[in-house]
Amino acid sequence: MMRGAPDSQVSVVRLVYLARLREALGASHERYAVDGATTVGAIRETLRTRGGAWESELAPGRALRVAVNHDLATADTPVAPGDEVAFFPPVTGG
Amino acid sequence: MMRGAPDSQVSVVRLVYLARLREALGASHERYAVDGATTVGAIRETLRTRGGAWESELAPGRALRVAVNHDLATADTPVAPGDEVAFFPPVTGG
Amino acid sequence: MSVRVQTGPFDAQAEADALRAGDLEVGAVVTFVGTVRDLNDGDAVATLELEHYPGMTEKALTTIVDEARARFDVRGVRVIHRVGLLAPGDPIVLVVVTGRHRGDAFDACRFVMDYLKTRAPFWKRERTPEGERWVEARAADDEAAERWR
Amino acid sequence: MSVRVQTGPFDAQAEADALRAGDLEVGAVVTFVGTVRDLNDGDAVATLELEHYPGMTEKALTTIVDEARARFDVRGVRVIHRVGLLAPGDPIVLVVVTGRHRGDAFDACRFVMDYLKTRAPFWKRERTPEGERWVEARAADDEAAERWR
Repeated sequence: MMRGAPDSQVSVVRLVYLARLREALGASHERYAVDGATTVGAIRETLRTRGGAWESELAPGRALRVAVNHDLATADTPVAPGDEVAFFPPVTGG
Repeated sequence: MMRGAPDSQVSVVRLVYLARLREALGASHERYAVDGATTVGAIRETLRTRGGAWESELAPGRALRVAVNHDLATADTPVAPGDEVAFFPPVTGG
Repeated sequence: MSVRVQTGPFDAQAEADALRAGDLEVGAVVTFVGTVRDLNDGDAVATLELEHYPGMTEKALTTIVDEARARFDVRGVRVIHRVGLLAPGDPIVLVVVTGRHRGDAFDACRFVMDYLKTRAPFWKRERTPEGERWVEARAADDEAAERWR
Repeated sequence: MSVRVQTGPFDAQAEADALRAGDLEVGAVVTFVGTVRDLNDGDAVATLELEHYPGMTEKALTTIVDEARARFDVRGVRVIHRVGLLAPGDPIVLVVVTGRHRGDAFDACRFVMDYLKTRAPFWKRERTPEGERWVEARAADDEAAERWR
């Protein structure tokens, strides 16, 4: 990852983890380097390779919701530098 | 009709007319003699023979609701002496 | 007392609060308030007079509430219907249903209104610029009630 | 302002009154209040903490309200959702819909709740005698939302 690199303003996205996922991963957010445009699914796959809780929590079978720039997204949704991508469990409000 | 006859307590029913029907018939209620058990439909037919507004308002094609002792009824519903039979237009509350 | 007919206004919030008071199984409170519109069939409505059939009215409403309680998994049902003279904007009818989950609470509330609209002995008389007239029953109300058969 | 997220309680009656104020075309006001039950999945619930995703929450609720207004013939829609610490009996969420007729008002209110339950970023964390736990999503909520597709 290129945290703090001179081009970080344009080549990173902000990842957000919420609720149970935040606790399981031990992180609420991070800056995440992307090589130009990518997708929600590609980011999820890369995060899984971190192993441990990342691998189990982001496994394909796990019910997970993703929002890109505050809109619900799918694995195919494109992600560009500067975007905010949030991962969270199925919602339980109301 | 046997209004006020000695046996009127057991051989009459109370007829009630409501809303638009009360206005059209010019009557809100009456005591009505019955010869033992009868039905809603039989009473309606007899009332129609009075002619005028009775004939038109109670005609078979007119939408009309009937309640016997405060329960919605049909033409086949039995009516016995002492019952209260109400005729009224389709309801429009709520 | 789950049904009431009255001339005065009702306090929807107080009725809903009373219905769910102390019942911690309640997860859903659905409230319906019907109000007098200022327009009906294209004519301005100045006032509305609601007539009913005393004696039958409360019995009919109780029957509808009992039927709703038998059909749906609900905790409480309350119905208040006003009679007498009303003006546009005035509340006419209140139905409150409490339940454990929202599905049955919504269904029961709607069921009560659909049945009330076709089975409870109330009649509206409108005063418009063209004079007074009895409100005609709407076919849509019959169809709404039929859906529950 | 048709959607709001807040920690404090709401006044359902005041919100419903404000929504229909001055709108004499309104004939139906449907109000839904969701409350904290004292039991979930068989365990006593002492307190409930509601977390949300600030920034997304109001956008998600606004999207749901806009969708309801596009789908149904309604006059006004208002949604208030609480966050933070709540106890059994406390109101969590309010949805008020005003409309000319009850059918669309009921549908829109139910639609907003069904979509909110599956698309608005809120999560409940319960404290029970067995400890704290995140509430699991219910399959019934997914099914309810699917019915509107």
